[in-house]
This record gives sequence, C-alpha cells and structure tokens, in this order.
Amino acid sequence: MRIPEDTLREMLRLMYTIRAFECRARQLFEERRLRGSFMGALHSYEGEEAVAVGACIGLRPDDYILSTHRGHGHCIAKGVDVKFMMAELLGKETGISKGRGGSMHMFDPALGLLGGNGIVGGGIPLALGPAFSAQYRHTDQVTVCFFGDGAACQGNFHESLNLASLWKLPVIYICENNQYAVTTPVNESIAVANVADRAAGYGCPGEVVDGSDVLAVYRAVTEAVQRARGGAGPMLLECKTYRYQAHCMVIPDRRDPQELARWQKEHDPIRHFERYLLDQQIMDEAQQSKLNEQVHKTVEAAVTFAEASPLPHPSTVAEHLWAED
Amino acid sequence: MRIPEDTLREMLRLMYTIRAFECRARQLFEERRLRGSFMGALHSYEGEEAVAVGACIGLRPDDYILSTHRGHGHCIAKGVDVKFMMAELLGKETGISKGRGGSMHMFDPALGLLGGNGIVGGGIPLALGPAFSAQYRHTDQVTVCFFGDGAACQGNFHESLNLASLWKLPVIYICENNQYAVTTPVNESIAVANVADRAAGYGCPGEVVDGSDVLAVYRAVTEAVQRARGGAGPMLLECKTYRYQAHCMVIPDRRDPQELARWQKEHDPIRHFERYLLDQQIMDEAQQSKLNEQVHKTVEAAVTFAEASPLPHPSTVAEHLWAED
Amino acid sequence: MREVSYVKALNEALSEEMARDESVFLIGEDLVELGGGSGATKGLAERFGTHRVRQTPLSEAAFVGLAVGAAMTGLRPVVEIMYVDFVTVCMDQIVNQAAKLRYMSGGQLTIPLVIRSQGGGGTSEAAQHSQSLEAWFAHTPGLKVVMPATAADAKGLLKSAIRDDNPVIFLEHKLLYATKGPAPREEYLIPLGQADVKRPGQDITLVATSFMVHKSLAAAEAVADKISVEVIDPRTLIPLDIDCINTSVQKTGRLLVVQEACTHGGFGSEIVRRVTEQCFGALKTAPRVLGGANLPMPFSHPLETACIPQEEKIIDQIERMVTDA
Amino acid sequence: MREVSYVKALNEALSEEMARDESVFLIGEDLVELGGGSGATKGLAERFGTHRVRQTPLSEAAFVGLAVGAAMTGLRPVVEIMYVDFVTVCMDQIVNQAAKLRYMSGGQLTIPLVIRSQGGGGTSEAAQHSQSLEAWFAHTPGLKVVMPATAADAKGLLKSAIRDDNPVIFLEHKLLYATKGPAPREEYLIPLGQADVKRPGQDITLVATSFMVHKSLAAAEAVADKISVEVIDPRTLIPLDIDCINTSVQKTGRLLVVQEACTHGGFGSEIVRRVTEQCFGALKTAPRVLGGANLPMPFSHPLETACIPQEEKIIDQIERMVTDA
Ligand SMILES: Cc1ncc(C[n+]2csc(CCOP(=O)(O)OP(=O)(O)O)c2C)c(N)n1
Ligand SMILES: Cc1ncc(C[n+]2csc(CCOP(=O)(O)OP(=O)(O)O)c2C)c(N)n1
Ligand SMILES: [Mg+2]
Ligand SMILES: [Mg+2]
Repeated sequence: MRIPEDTLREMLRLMYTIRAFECRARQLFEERRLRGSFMGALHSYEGEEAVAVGACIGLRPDDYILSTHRGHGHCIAKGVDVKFMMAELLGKETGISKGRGGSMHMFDPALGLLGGNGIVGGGIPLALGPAFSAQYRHTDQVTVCFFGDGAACQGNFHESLNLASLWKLPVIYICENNQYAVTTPVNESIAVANVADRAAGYGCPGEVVDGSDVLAVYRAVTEAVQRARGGAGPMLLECKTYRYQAHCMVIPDRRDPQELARWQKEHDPIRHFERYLLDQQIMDEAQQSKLNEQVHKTVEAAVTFAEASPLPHPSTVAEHLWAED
Repeated sequence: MRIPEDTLREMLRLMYTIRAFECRARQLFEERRLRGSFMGALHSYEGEEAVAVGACIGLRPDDYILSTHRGHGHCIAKGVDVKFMMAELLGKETGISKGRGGSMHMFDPALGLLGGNGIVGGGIPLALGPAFSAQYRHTDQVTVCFFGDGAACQGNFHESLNLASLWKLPVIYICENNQYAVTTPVNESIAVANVADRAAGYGCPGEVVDGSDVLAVYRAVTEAVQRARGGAGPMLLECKTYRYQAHCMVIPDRRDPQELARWQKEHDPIRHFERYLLDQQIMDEAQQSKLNEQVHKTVEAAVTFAEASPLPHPSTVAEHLWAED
Repeated sequence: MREVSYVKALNEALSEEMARDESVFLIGEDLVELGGGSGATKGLAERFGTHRVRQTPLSEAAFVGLAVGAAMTGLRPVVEIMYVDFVTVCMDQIVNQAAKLRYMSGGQLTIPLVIRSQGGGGTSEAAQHSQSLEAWFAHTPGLKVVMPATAADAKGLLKSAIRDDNPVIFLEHKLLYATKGPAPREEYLIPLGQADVKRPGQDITLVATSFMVHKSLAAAEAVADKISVEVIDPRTLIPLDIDCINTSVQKTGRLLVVQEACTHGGFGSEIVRRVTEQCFGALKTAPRVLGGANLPMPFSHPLETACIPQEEKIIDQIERMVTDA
Repeated sequence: MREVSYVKALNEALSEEMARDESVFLIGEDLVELGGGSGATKGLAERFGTHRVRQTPLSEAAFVGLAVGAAMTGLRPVVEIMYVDFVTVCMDQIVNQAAKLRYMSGGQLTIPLVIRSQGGGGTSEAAQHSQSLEAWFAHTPGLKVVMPATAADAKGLLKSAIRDDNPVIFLEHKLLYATKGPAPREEYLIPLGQADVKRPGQDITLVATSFMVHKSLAAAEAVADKISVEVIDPRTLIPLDIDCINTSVQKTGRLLVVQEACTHGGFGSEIVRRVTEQCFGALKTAPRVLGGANLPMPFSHPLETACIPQEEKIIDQIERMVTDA
C-alpha cells in the first residue's frame, strides 16, 4: 500500500495536534483547579495518537465515527477544528456542543463525528445505527467505533458484534487496548490475551494491531474499510497502546513508572513516526519541528479563542432539548 | 463412565415425569382458556427432557441451578415434587412459590433451585452469585445455569462468561439450543454455528452436546462438574435440542411440521433412551410402561392436589415482600 | 364510523407511515411472522419487505442502540420492545443516549425515534411481565411519553409519534389490544400534548391513563345517577396537557388520578403536585391517587386482581371524595 | 465529638461491618487501589484481603447479578456502582431480579444486598454523570432507598443497610464526600425509616434530601430573622417517615420539598401527594417542590448552576410561600 506523502505529513500534523491539545488542556485544567473551579472530567489521549489518526485519516468526511470518554484524539483526527473543542472544554457558547456537552460529549455530525460517550461501551450499540442507515440508504459510508479494553467487558460489545456480523453492517470496531480501565489492568478484566480473538465467536475477522504504529493502524483500518464498503461486513481490530497520563485529571496514577517509561521509550507513536519520516526522507528534523511549532500556535490560538468566547447565558439553558425548540 | 442402573431408571422416570407434567399442564391451560380464565404464559419443555435430566441427575441437593422461562423440566429434574409445581401453575397458596410466582418463577432453595426467570438471560449473571458464594465459603458446591439460544445473544452472556472464567467460578453454563427463540430461527440470531465455540473467547472450555441423548448430557455435565468442583472454573456446554410445542400456549406454531416430525422420529430423547435401556437389558418394555403409568398417576395426583388447594386470600397479598414481614 | 381493534389501529398507523415515508422502518423481536408481541406489525413485512421490518436477535440494547444511531443519521425507526419490563436491559440506550443526545450535542443531532412497548397486568404473567413503568420515562428529560387508551387514539397518536422529531416512548396495554372502538379508516393525526375529555362531568375530575380509562369510564357510568364524573385521559404524559386538567379541577374542585402503576412515586403523584400547586384555592378535598399496589405483580389471579385498581374501588373512592367535602 | 468526612464515615461503616460479619464483602470497579469512585473503600483490601474486596471488570450487569445471587445464598454483598447514571446498564438485575425475588419466591429467598452509588451534579461532569435517580428506585416495590446527607447519617445508615435483609439502594452525593461533620467514632446504627429534623421551626416545613439538606439549612439560616423554617431530612425514601413530615406540616401549614432530581415526576411529588392527602385541612398554601431543571445536566458551569436548586432560589421560594398565605 503506497501512501501519498501529503497524507503522511498530515498524519504527523494530526498526531502533533492531539498531543499539543491534550497537554494544553491539562494545563488549563490545573490552572483552574488552583483557582478552585472545575472543568469536569478530562481524559488524556496522549500516547494513543496513532490509533485515532491511523483510523480516521483514510475515512471520508461522510463516514461516521463514534468516540468515547477519551475522545479528543478522535475528534481531531476526524477533522474538528481545535478552537471549537477548546471552547467546549471551557464550557463556552462557541464550543462545538455549545457548552452543553463538555469533554466527553463533542459532536460534529457534518464531519461524521457522532459523539463521545460518558457511558463506557455506550457507543458500541449506537455505532450499529449509522452503519445500518448507510446500508438501508444504499450508500457506501462506513462507521468506525472506538472503545476501550474496559468497554470490551460490557454486554453491549457482545450484542453489537453479533448483530453487526449477522447483518453484515459496514462498521469497524476498534478496541483501544491501553492496558488499563482506570486502575484495573487488562489481565484482571479480560480472561483471554486478545480482545480481537473474540471476533471468531461472531464470525467476523479480528486482528491485533500495533497501536503505536500509525501506518500499521492505517493499513489495517483501510483494509477493514474496504471490506465494509464492499458489503462484506464488520471487523474487529484491537490496537495495543498505552496512555501516558493518569486515567483522568482527578485520579492519581499508580501504574509502575518503569512500565510507562518503557512504552514512552520503545513505543512512542510520534517519535516512532518521526523517525520513519526521517528514514524515508519525507520530512527532515527541521521540517518536523516547524510543523510542531505551527501546531502549537494553532492550539494556542484555540485557547485564546476559547478564553475570549462568552459563556452561555443561564437564560438559554433549556435550548436544544426538543427538536421543535 | 459406569452409571448405576438405579440412576438410569431414575433418569427415565424423570423424563417421563417431565413429559407427563407438561402434557397435563397444557390440558389444564386449554380447559381454563375455554372457560375464559388465564393461566399466564406456559412454555413447554417437551422434547428437551434429556437436557434437564442429564444435567441435574448428577448434582447434589446442595448444588444450585438457575432456570429459565421454560423451566418445569429443570425443577422436576432437580427433585421438586410435581404437586407443588402443579399447585403453583394454578396459582394456589400451596404452590411452590405460594402462588406469587407462577410457571416462570418456581423456587426451592432447599433443593438448590434458585428460580426461573421471565427475563431472557436474566439468570445468567445471577448464576455467578451462588458460584461465587461457594468459592467464598470454601464449599465445593457447583452451580448450573440453563439458558436458551435466544438468551445467548444477550449481553449478560458475555459479561458473565468473562467474569466466571476470570475468577474461575464453579459454574456450568448450559445453552439449551432448541433452534428457535419464539419464531426466530437460530441462524437468524447467532452469527456462528455453535454457541459453544464462543467459550474460546473467554478462555474456558466449550462443548457441543447431543441434547437428545441423556447420557451424553450426563457425561458432559459430570465432567464439567468435576472440573468446577476441583477449582478449574466454568465450562460452556451447548445442548442441541428441539421443542415439540409452540413457544408458549398463546403463540401459534408456524415451524415446518416436517422439521418437527424429523426431530421426533430421529431424536426423541425418551424413545432414544427407552431403546437404550432395552438394548442394555436394564428395563424391558413392560417395566417401562409400568413406570410411565406410575408417573402419570403421580402427575394426576398432583392435579388433584392442586385443584383441591385453596387460592391465596387477597388479604395476604402484601406478604413476602419484605424480609421483616 | 367503522369499529377497529386497538392492535389493528396500531397496525394501520405503522402501515400508513411506512407507505408515506421510506425512512420509517420497524425493528424488534419476532416482528415478521408473529407480528411482534402483540401482532401490531403483522403483514407489514409482506407489504414493505424485511428490509424495512427488521426482526432481531434477542438483544434489546443492541437494537435500541442501532435505532438511536439510525435516527441520528436520518432514518425514523420504530422499535418494539416486547414488554416494557424488558426496558431494564436497554435503559442506557434510552435514557443516557436517546434522551440526551440532542441536548448534549447543543442541538446538532435530531433523534426521531419511537419505542413501542406494552405494559400492564391482568393476564397472570407475574412480576416480570406486568409492570407499568411510564414514571421512569416521564422523569427522564428529553423523552416524550404517550399512552393511548382507545383504538382511535392509538392510531392518531402513533402517527404523530412517528412524525415527531424527538424520542417518543409509546406505551400500549396488553388488555387493550383486543378492544374495539370507532376510528377513522382514513388518515388523521392526534397531536402529542392534548388531553381528551372522555366524559364530561361536574362533581369530580378523574384523570386516568391507558387501560384505567375504561375502568374509570365504567365507574363514572355506575355512579352517574348521583355523581357527575368528568373523565380525562391525558393521552400523553410528556408533554402533559395540564391546562385541560386544571380547567376541569377549577370546575369540580376534586381530583382523582387512577393509574395502574404502583401508587408510590407514580406519575399520578406528579399530576397531584401540579394541580395542587395551580388549583389550590379551588380544591374542595385533597386530590388523590388510586394506583396499583406497591408490590411486584403476583401471579395468582385473586392476588393480581387485588393489586390493580378495579371498578368497585374507583367507585368507592369517587363516593368518598364527593361526600367528604 | 470528633469531626469526620462523609467518605471516611462510609469507610468506617464498611470496615466495622466487614470486621463484624465475615459474610459481608465488597464488589465493584476499582475498589482496591483507588478505593472505588469516591475513595470509600480505601484500605479495606489491605485490611480484609482481595478475597473480600472484589475488584471487577467493567461489567455492571454481571457483578450486580453476582451480588444478588450471592445474597440469595447467604452472603451480604455491598456493591458499588461508580455513578448512579450507570445503573442503566444493570437495571434488570436490580429491578426485575433483586427487588422481586423474595416476593416471587413466596418469601423463600432473602436478599441482603446493598448497592452503593453516587448521584448529583455540581462538578461539570455533564448529562451522563450528574443524575439523581432515586425516584426510579422508590417506584420499584421491594427496594429500600437511603440518601444520607451528613457524615453521621452516612455511617449509621450504611451500617443499618448492610444489616438489613432486603435490597437497599444507598445513594451518596459527589459533593458530600469531602464535607465534614461530627460522627461518633464508636459503633452506632441509625434505623432505616426514621427522618431527622435537622432544624426545628414553626412557619414552614422544608423537606430536603442529600446535598440539598445543606443548601436548605443555609437558606433557613439566611431567613431566620423573619421566618422560622423547619428542615427535615427523611434520610430514607423507602421506608419513608411520613409521620414526621406530617407532624411538622400540621404545625407549620406549609411544605416545600427541595430535591436535586428533575422536578417532573421526582420523589418530591410523592411527598407532596401524601402530605396533601393527609394534612389537607392544615395546609395554608399549596405544597411545592423546588427541584432540578427538567433537562439533562449541561456541562458548562453557569448552565449547570441554573439547573440545580441554589440557596437564593430556596430563600425566594420560602419567602413566597410564607407571604402567600
Ligand atoms: C458503564 C460505566 N461504568 C463505569 C464507568 C466509569 N469509568 C469511566 S472510564 C472507565 C474505564 C474505561 O476503561 P477503557 O474502556 O479501557 O477506556 P480507557 O479509559 O482506558 O481509555 C470507567 C470504569 C462509566 N463511565 N460507565
Ligand atoms: C429480555 C427479554 N426479551 C424478550 C423476552 C420475550 N421472550 C420470552 S421467551 C423468548 C425467546 C427465548 O428464546 P430462547 O432463549 O432460545 O429460549 P426458548 O424459549 O427457546 O427455550 C422471548 C423473546 C423476554 N422475556 N425477555
Ligand atoms: Mg483502557
Ligand atoms: Mg430457543
């Protein structure tokens, strides 16, 4: 599979953006916490960038994704402008969900982003819907559904994989196995080595993918997408990955620091891909750091935009509940 | 595995009892329907007798079972006196659940019968409990959980198999695959050929069993029970079987009559076992029909008992809600 | 006007809406051959194809989720949950997803979804097949709640529910399906949020829902020579036509709500709260709720009868309230 | 008396009961290292072993079911559901199983089960992490419902809940965990079903639950120079100490219920219904409920604040009711 150089550069830009966004969001959270104000729950995607980017870069804008509580990376990878995300994090009226949703509930149907979810596994059945809808309307849109290793233990997973496979729905289920659900290591929550192995029980293909290798993810998803667009039904991909931060901002991280250090040293998705681009002589170091600087500027501009934006007025609180309003 | 002759005769008696009970219950239902009164939902176990009997005959009274909406066979096989069951079906105060439960909710904790369930799949997570409890209390009791092919599509199945396997709980999950969930054939509800194959996804053994062969069921369950008692954890058995009646008394049966005829001709669990007992010279035809007559008398006596029993008085309706009452 | 059964009226509504709008599809268990739990979808697969009448595996969470996701992406699903008691296995998709998605997305998503189900007791189906759970949904912002009591209302309200752009919970009653009443053969709509005065009166306002409307009308008729009872069917709980009820209570000074759901914490309490607040000065006596017993529904007929408001009890309550003050 | 935080009080209750009774065990997500969602189980695994503090996979239906089944067979499980919003994925095991099993079995089974969870908003966690769902449980016969507002109540009530032989839903509030109050260090019990007059008064009865107790007390204090407010915390909704409330309203003639749950169909309506029925002659003005907005909880701080009853609104409502009549 030959990947255009522009696409490769865009992959790097998106990964940089996710990392910069998450890092900046954490800072904002901390600042606010010191001032005694809340920003809700914030789940960092740092360390997992290759999954979202590898999975979304090959999708069309009219393809759908369902995201999770740890969803900023998915939103950025699907093309959402970070300034609307940052505004949402600060609860502003200009936020992508008008301040109603917050970090876990970012939506942009025009870009195929059908939302994050505060209920672990909640998006898994929802993803059947756009996939069914595409099949029903005879379009060739596909749906990608992200979920965690924790979510893989929910009953929704079973019901949905079975139904998707039975009806050959064009949906790709991507398990982001980052080794933990809050403090629970995956071997204390899943009785087998790979979530992907469960695909056999549903009669659909499953595959374990190196989630720190954006190209590996891209290739696996591209194949799954082709299958799904062609009417061959769903696929289950399990991307092995690792989160760099604590589960969320208010929970202490008690994982083994050496485990983290090892993942960062050996499997950092961004470093890994930077090296690849160097090796392939697609971008040199100077170009990479320039790109990274640009990304940081964009993120900074997003913060400025968000800070300057107005909070929603309490008198508007009831807006957007009913369709007729 | 050598099975004592007494046990073999008892197996036949139990299978006869189940069939006679179900047949008589249907008659009562029809009589009442003609008189314009309800008996609720009645799900016949006819055709599936070998599963309950093969599974329960080797259990101890202090082993637990969880039953389903189609549960009369399980109750009889676990040792419940049919007169209390018949009285329950007629809503009598002498019924096994004092008329509060009815056909789908028969309980006898003293015999390890922890109840049927009106929620398909509802018993699957419950079964983890007595298994956990035995492990916690360091007894070697096992739990057997029956459920249907329809129930196998519920999320509960996934969550429970995973947890049971992870914690090595002494529970045996027995899928009674009777080919249909109401009118939905199993190939329109399960995306793979065998439910048992899903065991691999949970790291526990799974096995397909001929559900019309009481000895095959007995052997498979006995092995699973030994494993579980020994601390090796759960097992998933799938018994292929067929129900002879419509889903329940109020639903028309539109299955292919030839399909039914074929199962009855080639796989009738009772005829099959009668022939075996003849072949092995354990019981001759005269003994078998004498046994069957006795069984019918017992069932008839149960009807007499039930009919003669009083209905619960409306003034007692609130009894049995709270433990302190 | 021709007489038609409630279930046929539902069938007509579905059929007309499916013919009118290709984006309407049905999804649920046993919809094709059986016509669903009540027969309401009979013949629709023949007419519109199994492409639009989707019979599912026994996986409520998956197919409700599918419907929500399909609604997000332009379709208009009508889901059937066989009995309302089974919402317990898919509450998340209804309450945390369907009801909240529009609001959380800042109005970006529209969820034109109908979930049909049947509630109520009276058929000896016991505790897990007899509940009336409308209060749960009415307490969930973002859901509309409809409870038709007659064939005419069933047809007109179901058509409106299907055309509504919000998630609508449409609750039928198992004892109503076979009841007949006049209903136009041609197309008509009954708006959600419009109560119906089923019988005008002067002395007391009786607000009744679902099957209780008929018992209340019978009670009103029985006391007609001495007491003039106004019977109002709100028809939809959300939105609630409180003005209609208030107007009546301003006239009569007395309010009795008759509901089948357990009295404690039922929707009747909500009606009492609002009427008391808004008509306090006009009240001649304390508003009351005559509801179901605060018990799981027992199986046995005399016990079940004691748990459901019966005509005599309604009469008794009317008489006591009118003589009271 | 020493001051202790609400979360520490819970921890003490769990610890004391585990020490007292070996059949008590804890089960839920992230209980060991994290101490569960609130920290209430911190240190208990070290003290009692992971045999009795069971950290589960993310499978609420499975582990609630396990607990119900364990309770049936002699253990006394204390389950934690991290946020009450997640009961939606295990409603069946709570409502159709735990609540009904004793009654359906004609009193044969006993289910000594506690389900702890946290509700409420105020932390910008948005619509799927901020609900107050007590009304659902209070409308489910067979469940007791407890909502402690202070450290002392938390400890005494949790100990009673654990010793109770019925399923108890024990609802904490996320903003209460860090609050401190006096509570005996030694063992004590507070019976379920006993309200507490948190502040005596003459002019109006204010019934408040959970975190709203504190806001109500503050409001009462703020108006103390002109209005004498009696603040009652029922502490348990099922059983409800209606006598205590009635006695107060007989004295004051005015009732205001303050709840965080959505006003429509909340438990406040039930209190209003009963008080209106039983104290009609004593009422000087219409009882009212000041509850949460009938909206999913918005993320953005000013919107969220607008959805939750605040001190000023309570004051305003008190003043209007007292001057009203
Ligand atoms: C149904 C449900 N149960 C519990 C939670 C609390 N919770 C939030 S995130 C999380 C862990 C999720 O783990 P995983 O799916 O692996 O995703 P990760 O956070 O690792 O990305 C838990 C338990 C929840 N939000 N929803
Ligand atoms: C959660 C739930 N959904 C639907 C039903 C309605 N229902 C009762 S039995 C049944 C079919 C069950 O099929 P299976 O598990 O194969 O058992 P079988 O009846 O074949 O023995 C259905 C759909 C129910 N009781 N519970
Ligand atoms: Mg994870
Ligand atoms: Mg079946």
